[in-house]
Amino acid sequence: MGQEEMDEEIIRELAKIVGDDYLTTDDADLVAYSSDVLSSAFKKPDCVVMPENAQQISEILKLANKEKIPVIPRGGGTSELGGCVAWRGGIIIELRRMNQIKKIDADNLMAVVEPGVICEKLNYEAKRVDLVFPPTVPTESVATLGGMVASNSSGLRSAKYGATTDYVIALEVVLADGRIVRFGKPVYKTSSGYDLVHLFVGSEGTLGIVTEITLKLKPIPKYFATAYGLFDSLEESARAVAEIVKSGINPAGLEIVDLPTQKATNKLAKKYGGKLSEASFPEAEGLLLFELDGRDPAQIEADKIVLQEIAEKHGCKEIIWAKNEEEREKMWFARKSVLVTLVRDKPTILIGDCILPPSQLPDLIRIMQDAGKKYGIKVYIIAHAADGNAHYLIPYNINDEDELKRLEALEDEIVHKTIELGGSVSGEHGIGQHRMKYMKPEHGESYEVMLAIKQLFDPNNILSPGTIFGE
Amino acid sequence: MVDVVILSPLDSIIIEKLTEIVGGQYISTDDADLVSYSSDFMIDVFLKPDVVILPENARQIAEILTIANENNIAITPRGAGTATHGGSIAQGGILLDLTRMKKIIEFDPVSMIAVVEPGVVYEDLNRVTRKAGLWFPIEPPSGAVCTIGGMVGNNASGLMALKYGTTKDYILALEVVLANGSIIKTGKSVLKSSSGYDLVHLFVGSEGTLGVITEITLRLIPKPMQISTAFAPFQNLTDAMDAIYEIRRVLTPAGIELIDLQTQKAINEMEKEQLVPEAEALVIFEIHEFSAEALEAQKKLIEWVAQKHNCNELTWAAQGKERERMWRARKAATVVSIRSRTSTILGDLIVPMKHVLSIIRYIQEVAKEKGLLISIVGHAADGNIHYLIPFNQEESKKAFAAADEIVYKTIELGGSVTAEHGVGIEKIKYMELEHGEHALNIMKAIKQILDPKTILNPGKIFPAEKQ
Amino acid sequence: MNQEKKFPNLSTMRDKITECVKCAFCKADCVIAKEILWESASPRGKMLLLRGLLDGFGTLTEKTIKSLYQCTFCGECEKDCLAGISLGEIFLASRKDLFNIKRENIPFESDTLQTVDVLCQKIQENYNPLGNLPEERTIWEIGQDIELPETAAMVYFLGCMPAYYRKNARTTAQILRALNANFTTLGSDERCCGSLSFFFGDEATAKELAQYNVTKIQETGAKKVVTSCPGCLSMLKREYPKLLGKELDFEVIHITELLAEFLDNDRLHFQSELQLSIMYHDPCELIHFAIYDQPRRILKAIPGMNLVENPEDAITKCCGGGGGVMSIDANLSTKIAKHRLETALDLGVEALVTCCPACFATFSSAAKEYNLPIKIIDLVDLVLQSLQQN
Amino acid sequence: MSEISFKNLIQAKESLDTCFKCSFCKGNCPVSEQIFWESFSPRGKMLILRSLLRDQGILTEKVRDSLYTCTMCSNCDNTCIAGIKVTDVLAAGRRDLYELGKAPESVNSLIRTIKDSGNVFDLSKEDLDILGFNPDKEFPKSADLLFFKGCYANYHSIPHKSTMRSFNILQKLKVDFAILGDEECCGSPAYLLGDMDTTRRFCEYNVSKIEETGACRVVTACPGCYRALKQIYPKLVGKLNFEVLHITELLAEYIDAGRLVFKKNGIDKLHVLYHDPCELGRHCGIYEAPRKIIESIPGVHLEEFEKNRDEAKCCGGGGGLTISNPNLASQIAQLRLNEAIERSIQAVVTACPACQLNFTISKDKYNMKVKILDISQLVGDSIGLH
Repeated sequence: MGQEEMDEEIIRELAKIVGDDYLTTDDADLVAYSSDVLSSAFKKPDCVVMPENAQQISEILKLANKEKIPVIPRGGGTSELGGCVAWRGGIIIELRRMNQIKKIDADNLMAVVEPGVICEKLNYEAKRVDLVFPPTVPTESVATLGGMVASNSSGLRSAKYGATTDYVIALEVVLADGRIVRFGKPVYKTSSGYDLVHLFVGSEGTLGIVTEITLKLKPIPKYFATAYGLFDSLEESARAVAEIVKSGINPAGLEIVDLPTQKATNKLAKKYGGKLSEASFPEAEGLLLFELDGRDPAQIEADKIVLQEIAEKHGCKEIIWAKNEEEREKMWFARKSVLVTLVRDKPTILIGDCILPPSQLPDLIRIMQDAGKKYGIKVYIIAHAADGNAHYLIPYNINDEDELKRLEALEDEIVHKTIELGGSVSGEHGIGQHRMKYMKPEHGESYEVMLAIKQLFDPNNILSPGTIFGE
Repeated sequence: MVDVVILSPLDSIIIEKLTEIVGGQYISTDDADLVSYSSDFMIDVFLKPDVVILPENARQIAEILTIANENNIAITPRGAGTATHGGSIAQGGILLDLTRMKKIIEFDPVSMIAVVEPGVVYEDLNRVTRKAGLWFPIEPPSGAVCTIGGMVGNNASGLMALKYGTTKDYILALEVVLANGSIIKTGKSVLKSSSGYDLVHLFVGSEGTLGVITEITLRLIPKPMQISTAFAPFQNLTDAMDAIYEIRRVLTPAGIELIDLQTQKAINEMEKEQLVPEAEALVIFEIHEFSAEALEAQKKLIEWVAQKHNCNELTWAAQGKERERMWRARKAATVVSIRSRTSTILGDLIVPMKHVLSIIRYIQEVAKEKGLLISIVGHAADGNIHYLIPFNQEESKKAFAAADEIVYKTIELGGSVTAEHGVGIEKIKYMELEHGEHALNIMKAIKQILDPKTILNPGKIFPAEKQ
Repeated sequence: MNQEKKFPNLSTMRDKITECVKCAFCKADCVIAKEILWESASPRGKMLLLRGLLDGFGTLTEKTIKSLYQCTFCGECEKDCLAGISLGEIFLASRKDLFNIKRENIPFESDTLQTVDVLCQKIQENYNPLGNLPEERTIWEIGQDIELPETAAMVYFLGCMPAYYRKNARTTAQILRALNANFTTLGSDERCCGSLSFFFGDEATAKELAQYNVTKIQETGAKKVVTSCPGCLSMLKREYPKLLGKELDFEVIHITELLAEFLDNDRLHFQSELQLSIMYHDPCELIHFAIYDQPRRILKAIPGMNLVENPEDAITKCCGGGGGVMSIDANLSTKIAKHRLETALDLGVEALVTCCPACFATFSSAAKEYNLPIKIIDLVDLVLQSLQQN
Repeated sequence: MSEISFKNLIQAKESLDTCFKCSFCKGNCPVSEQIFWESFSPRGKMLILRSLLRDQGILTEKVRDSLYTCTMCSNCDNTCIAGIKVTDVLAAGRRDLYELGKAPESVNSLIRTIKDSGNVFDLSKEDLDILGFNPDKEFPKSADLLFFKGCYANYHSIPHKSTMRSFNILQKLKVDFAILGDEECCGSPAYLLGDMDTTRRFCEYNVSKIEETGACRVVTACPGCYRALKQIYPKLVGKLNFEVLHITELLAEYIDAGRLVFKKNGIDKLHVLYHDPCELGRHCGIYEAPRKIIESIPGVHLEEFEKNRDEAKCCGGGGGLTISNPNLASQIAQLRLNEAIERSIQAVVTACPACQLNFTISKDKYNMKVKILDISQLVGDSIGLH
């Protein structure tokens, strides 16, 4: 494993590969790379390198594999589960320098990008040819496509547009032994041999380092219709979601925010003021935030009527349509401010990402609410309702030993109950280090198959060790 | 032509053990059964297994596999056997016919999720889900007979892949029996997941070489009611493709099909009626919507774009007889080659969209140069072109040479040798060229992990190492 | 290759057989394949077995023989066949070859061929497959006070099941009398139309019976023959000309065609109301002659009758009894018939109506065997009941 | 505790612990867009300062370089979801480094210059006469309104011209105003670079000088001075008894009062992009006044940058970056100007001498076809002052 002090010889070797000013062992850099969004993770790497291309990464890995030094690829570093932390020291590979958009191919509705490209930058360029990369993550101004592929992120519009995995067509990957391999072809369908592309999507840098991604793009939606639906109960709103999705109008966004969260956001938004003060929810027992999008205004109008009918048929007391772009912004701003206001209140926050079939979303939310009551911890819940993916947001104080113990018990209970109902611990954020303990309970036998595949690709366990597999 | 793999032959003690597992009436070594499972769609190869078994559930399959693994006996899972290129036939060993496992285990219309056994026929599932306004939207041409298990094995797709994607986009979880007899569940019955490695997509499209799939959880979507189809005859291929590119950039029709002139002429001749307009390039558009207004809007846009590329006799057909006539013509486009000679090579290449024109031109050149009738019918909007080469016995060498040339050109253009039919036996020889040595070795290494003794469908996808 | 000698008929069709691309589309609507999951029972399986026999990579086993005799010749597979092969002809050719093979050349005891031989034997001797005596053919006339002239414009050709099971014959005759149609029958001279011999491959007997029946009909001078059995209709109308190598000089129609004619010429007036919700089952042989709407028009003309159409995507279309399957594997036929009855029950109708004695028999035994709460009614019975004053 | 005491950073301990490294601050940070090392991103800096405070992280040269490679543009403050004022924490860090003598040599030498010459350009009053920059003579020593010129206006030719244009505008509008003959640097550079004593010295000097003139309103054309007077001085000497205005606020006031009226002036179809100076917009919230002025000039069409108002990208010229990393400063400016070129817009208008200077240097360096205008030039041209 990574020795305490990486010896000079290796550092010189690495510097020869990437060039002196793209390697650092300076303590400041090691500190800057010692953590990701997870609050309790502070582990300094032995050094950080910033390669320019796959060839350099290949040489780095050949060296690391020989010397059994951990290597951790890292894009925007916004994973909140310790996914890109050097748990056992070693080399962090900063991929931000590989930020070329190699090609946006309008005819093929495809883009070829390097892993360090920022999501917002790709969409800025794609917009020029009327196309978009649909997965919308709140951190799009910082998140890199390499990171999104690594954790198969989805986000606010997954109801209609699915997750990153639906858009990855081909990958260039550097394996642990330094081989540079291409998986998949830049074509829309294939049944040719095993699908290794999707094996890498969501592998969080434990199977190899992605150095080029071929992505599918979609025509950019032009028209939007956004609304709040107020229901008397969460169950009713969840049932309405099921009917709406079944009606075929295919809404882009369908978010549920439970009442305690609405109240907290409104209260804290006022308290912290500034731009935040614009965030306000109408406060209903069952609140739905819908959004329809498309390219044909006539269709949007037609879908609005259908949506209104279904919602009212399922006990929706009132639908507040956003009259203009500004009101629409305000509605989404409130939704995006939930995390912001909670974090303002208490510095550290635990974010969960459990998922069940959509029909069982009310049960999942109740599991979370009951666990909160049982352990006396305030649990705020928001959900991508159409996917059955609920996030629990639990602000906590890192120095309160007792609260930390109760918090762990609470999270264990929620996750184990989700797994018992046949659900998964992560709909979109990934496993990283924080959720390793849930892998065996959730996957049972196929955990062994995953481990066997990991050992095949990375026999010396040098790629992001200490994540996904382990206690 | 075929890498025939003989693992240890079956002796009577093993047959007895197998009979104990499934019961006498679901196991047969009768030659009638060996012969009737000896071939599959379009391939002129006949391989007889040693024994055919109709298992009832995963437990029986696990026991069968344990015996097979201990005694080095090849085992080949099979659904309806409608895959092309010999994916589900085997020389010797055990053939598992899964059509007896045809229960729809669960259908949750609210979550739009269904759990089925592998033997469920595609249309039987849709007949049930249609009642709740939902469907599994792959629509493979063999949908009346093919099984969902087979579709998962080959990552099947169909006429509507442009809008709805392929089988792999709908599979949420799989129960699989591995070569060592252990039963594993990969994926969860949830609509998306970032939890560890995506093993589901590893098994989808593995053609029974990694495990026997015994339960499939799949996602359904609402079935659109507003459907209309159009014939758009174009004066030349370039106009047709330009129109297709332009339409693709702004909206996603359900399907766009292309039929070349030569095939259209043969259709009208075979059907003895003017079924198709006989233009240089006939494009069929199909759009699916939920509201009439949306349908109208899309129709106008397609008409406008088609007109821009000088196709001015675009005719729409609403649901019902007219629309059936149009799709009968599309089906006839494949049939016409099958009926013209004793055998036919059915190709399934796919190239990046912008090379569609060049690959079609290339196929036409190869046809001219070799004096063969090659019919071109395809999902042009995906870049997926089916080339059909009918041939008599004496033309077979020439036909297979033509197929090779077309495949090599496809790979040269950065395409893949099979978009939807799978590799089976006939396309093994192209795999190294398409994937490159490294990727192919990784696939073999994964096969080695899950099936160390290579008992699962040996000789498929990549040449099996001889024992 | 001794295969040509062993399977002469099949060998002449070798090209057609090798054209099968094994696409399995024929399995979509084959009632046999839906019931027996073994591939050998499906039309594709049969084609592979025959190719195996001709090319030598397959050997003749009892299961091969049984599979070739498990086919109702309903014709659905031909509609679905991608390669446009007429499978019926090929399966018939295989049965001819199997019938003619010297039994000593078959290295095992074949139960199927045993049953085939017994039945063909019976028909050759008693001119009916039901084991009755030829003279018993006119028992149906007892108590019917119908005088049948020597010659008439039309002959009512009964067929074995109507004649020996009597009810269908009596009802049909009563109807014809009520409509005072000028008709006669061949009486006890009538012999089996030869359908079963033909489908079992005993072409010689079928030809003899054809020759005999045609001469008998010509003796009556009738220019029109009506029959209440679609099996007989198909033999007389389609197979006799081929067997005898010449066109018949008389027209052959089914009872429902006749009744429809009367209805159209306003000579069929129903008196009494019959409150009944029914589903009409199309016999396969009538489908072959596209006789769809005549039976439906007649049923709709009966006051009070509520005809519910069966869903077009119903799982099965054939009753499972045709092509001799009822004799070879009765239990298979009733299992297939059960699906049709279940479709009718799903529609919520009280009765399933058909106008074919074979379908009628198959459905009746299926209803009994699986005690399904549905009545099986012969169309002619409804017609007769409604014609009479109640 | 470390043997080195970080007395300024300790006050920011709470913010350092709150930061949970969500990286939102990296999203719009002009430095992170060019330098990919995490240690140069605001998040990296926070982590470094946190480790300095907590477990005696080694104060390496990289810490110094990282801290001083920042324009203090406060984009990070605007995007921080935890509501942390990151720039305050970084300023505290700089103060500790400066006080411990660990600041970069270029910073120390600039501060020495400011201390000795009273301005950033090391020019004396006499030099002003030679350069012809010294208008002291024509203006009264006291009035209700005082125009605080600032170093750029006093000592640099390009901003000097724009400030003179502001003078002419006010004169044309018959506004009488005084100027400080012996004006010294407002102290903003010293504050940003970490020398609080010098900042305090200039603050006290300038406040007393202003109070001597009896002015109750002070206007300046430089957002740096504007922010120093408006936000920093009160923290040092308590509430000021004069109001502080930026020139754009004053001109907007005159437009509302109908005192400043624009007539047709031969400018036709001039499309301009308004660039919000960080210290005017994000720090002090002045967004609409400059826009109102531009929109009321006939023939001028105001266009908006993709990122504008509180999300506006920095020109790269602030926070001392032009001396600690001049190359980076002009690269950042180039990126901002690229948008104008892509959208083929002729001119970028700003209301800050530092931005104007930095854009001009970058435009020339990368010979970019776009005009850089100060708002007062635009106003002047359109009321006939040539």
